[in-house]
Amino acid sequence: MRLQGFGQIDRSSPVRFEFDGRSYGGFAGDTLASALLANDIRLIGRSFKYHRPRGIVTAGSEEPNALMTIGQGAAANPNTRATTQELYDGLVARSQNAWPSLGLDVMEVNDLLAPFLGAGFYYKTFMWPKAIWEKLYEPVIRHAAGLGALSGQDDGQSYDTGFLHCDLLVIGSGPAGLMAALTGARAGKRVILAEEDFAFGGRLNAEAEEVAGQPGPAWVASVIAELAAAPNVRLMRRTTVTGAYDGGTFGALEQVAEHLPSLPQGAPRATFWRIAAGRTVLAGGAHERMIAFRDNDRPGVMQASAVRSYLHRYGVAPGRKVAVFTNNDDGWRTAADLIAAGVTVTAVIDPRAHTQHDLPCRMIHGGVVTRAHGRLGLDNITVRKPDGAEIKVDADCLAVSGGWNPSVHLTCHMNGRPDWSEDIAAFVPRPGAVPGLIAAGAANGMFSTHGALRSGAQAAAEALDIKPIKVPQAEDATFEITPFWHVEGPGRAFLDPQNDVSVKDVKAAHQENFRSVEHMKRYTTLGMATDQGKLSNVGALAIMARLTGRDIPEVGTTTFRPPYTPVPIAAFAGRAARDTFRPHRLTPSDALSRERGAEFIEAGLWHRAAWFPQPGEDWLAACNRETTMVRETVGVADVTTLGKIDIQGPDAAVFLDRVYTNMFSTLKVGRVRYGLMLREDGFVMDDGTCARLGDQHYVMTTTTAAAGQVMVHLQFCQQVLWPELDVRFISVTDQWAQFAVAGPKARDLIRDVVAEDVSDESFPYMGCGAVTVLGVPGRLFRISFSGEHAYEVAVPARYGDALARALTERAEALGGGLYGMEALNVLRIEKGYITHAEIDGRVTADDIGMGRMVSAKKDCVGKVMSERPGLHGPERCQLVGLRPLNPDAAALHAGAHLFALKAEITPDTDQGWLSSACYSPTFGHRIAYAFLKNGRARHGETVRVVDRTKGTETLCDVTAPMFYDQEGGKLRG
Amino acid sequence: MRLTCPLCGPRDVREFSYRGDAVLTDRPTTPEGFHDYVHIRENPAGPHDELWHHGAGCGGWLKVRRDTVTHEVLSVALAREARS
Amino acid sequence: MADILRAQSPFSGRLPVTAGPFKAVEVIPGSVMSVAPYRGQQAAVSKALSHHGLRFPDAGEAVEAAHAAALWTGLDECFVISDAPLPLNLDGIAAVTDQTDGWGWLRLTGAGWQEVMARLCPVDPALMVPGRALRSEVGHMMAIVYGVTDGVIVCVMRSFAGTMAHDISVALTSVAAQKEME
Amino acid sequence: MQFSAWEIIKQGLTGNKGWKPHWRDPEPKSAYDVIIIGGGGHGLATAFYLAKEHGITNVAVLEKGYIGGGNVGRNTTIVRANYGLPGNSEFYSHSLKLWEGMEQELNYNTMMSQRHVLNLCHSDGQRDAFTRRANTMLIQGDDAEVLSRRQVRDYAPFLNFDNERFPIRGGLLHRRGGTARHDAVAWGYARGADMRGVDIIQNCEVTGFRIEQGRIKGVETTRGFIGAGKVGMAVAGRTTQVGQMAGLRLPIESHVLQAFVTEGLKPIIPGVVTFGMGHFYLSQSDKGGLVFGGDLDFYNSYAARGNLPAVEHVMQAGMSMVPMIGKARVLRSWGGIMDMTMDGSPIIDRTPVEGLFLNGGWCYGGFKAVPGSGHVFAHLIATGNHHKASTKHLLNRFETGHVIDEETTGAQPNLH
Repeated sequence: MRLQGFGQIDRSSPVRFEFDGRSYGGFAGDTLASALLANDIRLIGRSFKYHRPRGIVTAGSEEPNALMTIGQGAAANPNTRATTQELYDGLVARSQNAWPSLGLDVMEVNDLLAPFLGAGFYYKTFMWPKAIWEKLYEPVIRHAAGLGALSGQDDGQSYDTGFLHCDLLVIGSGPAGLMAALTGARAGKRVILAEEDFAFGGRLNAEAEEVAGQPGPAWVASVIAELAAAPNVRLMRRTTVTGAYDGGTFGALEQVAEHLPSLPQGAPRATFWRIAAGRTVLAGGAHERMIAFRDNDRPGVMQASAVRSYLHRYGVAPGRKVAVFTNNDDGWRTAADLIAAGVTVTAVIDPRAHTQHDLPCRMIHGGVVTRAHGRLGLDNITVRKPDGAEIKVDADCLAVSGGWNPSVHLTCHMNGRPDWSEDIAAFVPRPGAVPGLIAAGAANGMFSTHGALRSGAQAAAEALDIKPIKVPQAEDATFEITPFWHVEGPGRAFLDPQNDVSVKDVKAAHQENFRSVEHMKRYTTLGMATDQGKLSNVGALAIMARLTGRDIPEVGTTTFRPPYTPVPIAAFAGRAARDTFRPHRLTPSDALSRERGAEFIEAGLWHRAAWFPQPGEDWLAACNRETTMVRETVGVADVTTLGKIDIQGPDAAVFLDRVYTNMFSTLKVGRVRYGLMLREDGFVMDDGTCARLGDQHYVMTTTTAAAGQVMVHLQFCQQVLWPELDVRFISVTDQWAQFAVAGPKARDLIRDVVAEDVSDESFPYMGCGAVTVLGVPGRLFRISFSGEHAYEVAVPARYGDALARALTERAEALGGGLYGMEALNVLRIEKGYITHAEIDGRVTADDIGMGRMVSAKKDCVGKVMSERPGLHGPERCQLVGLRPLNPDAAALHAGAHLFALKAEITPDTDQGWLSSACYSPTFGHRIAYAFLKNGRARHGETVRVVDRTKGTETLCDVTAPMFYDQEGGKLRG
Repeated sequence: MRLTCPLCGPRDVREFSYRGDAVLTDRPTTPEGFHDYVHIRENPAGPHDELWHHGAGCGGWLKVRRDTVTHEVLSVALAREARS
Repeated sequence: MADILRAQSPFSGRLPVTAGPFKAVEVIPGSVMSVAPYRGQQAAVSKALSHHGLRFPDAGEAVEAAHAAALWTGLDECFVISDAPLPLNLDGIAAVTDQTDGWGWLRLTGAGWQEVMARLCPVDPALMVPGRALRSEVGHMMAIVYGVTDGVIVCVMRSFAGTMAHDISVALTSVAAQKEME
Repeated sequence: MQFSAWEIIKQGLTGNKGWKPHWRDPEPKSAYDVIIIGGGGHGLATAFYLAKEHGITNVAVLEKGYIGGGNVGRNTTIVRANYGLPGNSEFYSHSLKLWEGMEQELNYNTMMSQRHVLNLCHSDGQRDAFTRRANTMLIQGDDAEVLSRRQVRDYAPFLNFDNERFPIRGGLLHRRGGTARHDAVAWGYARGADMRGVDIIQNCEVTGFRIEQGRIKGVETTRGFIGAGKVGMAVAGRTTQVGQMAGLRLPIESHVLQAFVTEGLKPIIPGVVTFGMGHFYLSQSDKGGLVFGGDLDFYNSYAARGNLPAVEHVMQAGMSMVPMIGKARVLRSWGGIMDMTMDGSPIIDRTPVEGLFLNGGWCYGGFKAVPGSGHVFAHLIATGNHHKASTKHLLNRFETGHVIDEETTGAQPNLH
């Protein structure tokens, strides 16, 4: 029911919204919850397990019941708290977990079966028959469980992430937070004030309090105005600080568009911030807790403080006849405020025998509420008076206050455990639990307004080592509470309403020896609902304490984990989603390749052209054509992606001798040598060529995949292992566009683009040098990864696209053209070159037949460990070639396993596997590389290639791992 | 977590990559020590000397002393300078 | 040799992008040389660079002269950028490598550009001021960032230019849209 | 007490007054035949199989906190046997077979759900590696299917097939893989062991070993000395510290691995999907929460919590491969302490101390190993010989070079 003269809603801006298909009215400044209550809607959802009817309990982010799906279609947003969802015109909300309707939910039958569905019942049944679990029991359970539903579609919406830096982060903008922010701001510090609500002010918006002689909201406005004018302050409303991490880092979710009917073009739905804060003041307030009694989950039973929030902030009375059940002064305040607003208070029930309070309504001191009545909404309550007599009291809303729990959650994120405070019967943050963070105000157990103002100013002053500012006048009453947790009696008294955990369940956990807090939590699921136990944990601890005869702090508390309130997966991810997950590295020939219709493959972050199909060609036809083209004429391939590291310095040669297995100090200037690198554990890390451009100048080539790893490794060797060596290196991968030109006509093509003489005398196989490429200074390397006469020609990357086109054009004129990674792979398999398919990180130099490349004359990284017995010997698999006995055999694929001819197929008889395989157009049959046990000694043997994934077996001859031009004449010719 | 790079100043941990125990700076000079060097780790629950690489920053290898229980960073130095 | 190879800049066809007050445009330096002094040669390198009004920068520093600048780019390393190639005369005292084609450079300007950078880079934009050069990541890319009077210059390796242009465009559009909402 | 539907009905009709503790809380005796240090999944399973398979019931499980409080209670509950290398492949195969009979063996519903595990691949090289692995699995009699892109699309249409960055090119489907209710595994083994006479002693921390002439005599604890002829360590996460007390120097680093669960949602993810390139894996619990995780935080840690870069990486990978989960809200994140070995595979072996046995180094593969690990470790402790399903997880393999390196990254624990 809406009340005139109350609230901060904008009555001049009415809005329409829909709930479960019906249209209602509200105002700008409403939450969905306040608007529903204003329309007298109390039943808003069903519980998780028993499907009990539920209503709104809170006015904040700790809400356990009022979870709804907002919006429709792909953008539907399940499990949204109505208590924090701002109302906007056209908002569409649907209740969850009820079928066919909220009022009539067939799954409510579970509630009748409750005696059989207590804590942990599912561990004790559904075990027979065995096969039925996946088919019947589990699908039924899964269907019944869950809250809202994802749309199942990509909503296409984007989220931002960002970084912020400040001297002081203030979390919460109630009286403590505002004073903390003001303290920092006036001292000229960089301050961030983060408020989860859409309005600054915290409880000052929800109480009839005055500060400095003004109404609370007016004082808030004046402080916010001052802060907004300060250039060193960032005000962030709709921003929840979700997690505390190491080094003063906090995660924070800023809602950008959740309160808008649609997402403005280009704007994110929300921004997830990582805040690096010098110091932090936690002023996140406190959560009011409930008292457990029979059927205390009926719609209409609410936090007493929430009732005041709806009254003062939204001008809504959640009921027409309100009763109050309280063990502390806070409930009395609710009663007084309601009476002042003209709302009928039917009774205040306080288990304490005496209080100072005297209100013009029925007051039952020493009484308790024993039961709530009314299935779909509260009708009345049963009250037991001190004399034991039970009476019924009319109430369509029961405001409950069991005391307050300071919002300690963030202080637990770094494993801190809170301390128990007897004064307020609650946990308070342990100082220092999060380094650099000080709790203030209600978050630190300071419940009076003046106390909060004071402690906020003090906390900021202490944090920043400055003087506190003057604190304005405000209410400063002492908080009084007598702990009271649970009204004993029959029936179910709920502790965790969302997960349907009652006092009975905690007792069952105790009975079955789940007495450790963690066991109790896991067995009953208490505190594991979407509010992470904000409402339920302390009450359950109190009950376990009584059952085990211990104090609450002895029983302990469960750990609160980030995030403080749930955060969408998409928000954490930000823009690094879908195909912008990681950067795309493009080669100099990317545009040309796309023009030529290339298919691409991933290599590290690079996109490399895989093949260039001509009309009518599939990948294999294209690959065969490109391979044959290189073998017969000339092909051009972009090899820019290979890592290129420029190495200079007086000790460059010594350095390379230590990182490669073989010698580089003996390499002549103008020559290139193949090199092998080991990890320190003796296995092969990478291979590639290294060219000596000058006495103290080399250019190392790495594989595309290992470029980053090798660079970091070199830096490690130089800075950590041998800082005495005077050598410098830098990546020049992106500086040079580099193309392989391979095939019998390669020299013809190179002659056409390179100014210098490229005869065998000037540019022999494995020669290199500076050249002029079509008028541009470039580099030429006579190296081959195909077995053909070949070059790699490099120019500064700005000319890469042009050179790619120039080379392609000339190659085509010679009958050749572009070739991609597929053909490149076939060419190298035919010729016997390896890639990371072979040197996969588990392979030794000996395995690939390069044992002799580990120089005996010197030490190098990995040399000692490569001599371990497990890295040698006939038990190891060694690289061999495989040639099918039947040249038409189609079933020869990488990943197949090897067996001896007559052997049974078992893990024990497994002899190895295929690392690479392809159809060789040059030979007209498939060929493969394999790692075969003791393989070098088995050339000529016939083995079985078994591929169970395809159900094939192929007989192959074992050969040397080189099929093409074993003498190497083509390379040199 | 944040590390104060001696060259770049305080930076978010995302800029760094982690290698492991700083024993890796003491590469043995004889074969006998290599198994320990490559494999055996003290792995303390408490202060730990370790190597980080500022890959997205200056490229420096850092020797960091950090508590493995609290994640508190106790000191940071360039590995080549902290070496001997 | 009839052909003259046509040069293409890293961001060609990808920049500029604008939204609201923000603008990201490509900057094409005439020459970028990485200079890495050998052991104990930093002073000698500074001396050699002084002919161009430069010196080897301290960590995090950008030393600027009329037509050139020395940007600190990492451990023992700086980039000397200039309108045209400079005779550096560093033989024997520093490793010098041409990086002119290795990187793409963009300039981000517009009031509140710090908000754009805040969405891309973990370093405090307050440190991105003239005279400072820093290494960090922008998006998921290694970058060099340095402050100029009206904004900031961001530099990434050439092959990342497409992603960089995309990321800066998304970020400045987002911030502009949010300014619009205020 | 036998658990059954009938018992639930009987108890329900009589006020649920008759339920008994699932395990006792006995005082420790002065000596046992065997002491197992660590009341996690592995320790409890070891005790269970010692009693059940070997008739050794004079056994104590010593737990410094509450049982099941370590990694068995904080993992992402995935069960699979899709390993590629000898040593691991037969071990996990053995373990999966035990999973398949666990509920009946324990009379405890651990909700083992063989809802499939699908690994996605994004390159030819990855597909080849999957094929090799699938053949290993098939040859040892397990199930594996290598799927094409089209088959993956038919199987899991909710994945992002428009991703240009890491396009889905196929997958490895392991239908017998799935998930289980992690806590129940610890509790089920505890109850099973307890019923067979094993003493489960909580809040009893081992503070030292008593070793005489190279032979184990017992352990010092916070509740006094307890004698034993044989002691088995199953304290993954703290193996270094406990091992140190016996003079062991180990090839292990401790790292933090984070995991995440969302608010409850109606069923939408049928099985387990992994996106190896992004180190992301995803399933949905019976309660409806999406359960997922990714890679290590990468630094040594005993904090059992991590930092944002690892969190964001996981979410980014998820949003890359399954963007329809974007609006699911992360409810809770947590971390576990992983014993990361130098080759990424576990250690189940004797130690230089006679009578002291080591079970550790589980990296992040510990949960699926629970029954297998308990079974082979019990065999080793009881008989002194390695079970045939675990002959290669030797402590000295780093020295000899017989490492089992599934991830191919070498002696750098955080890369496994």
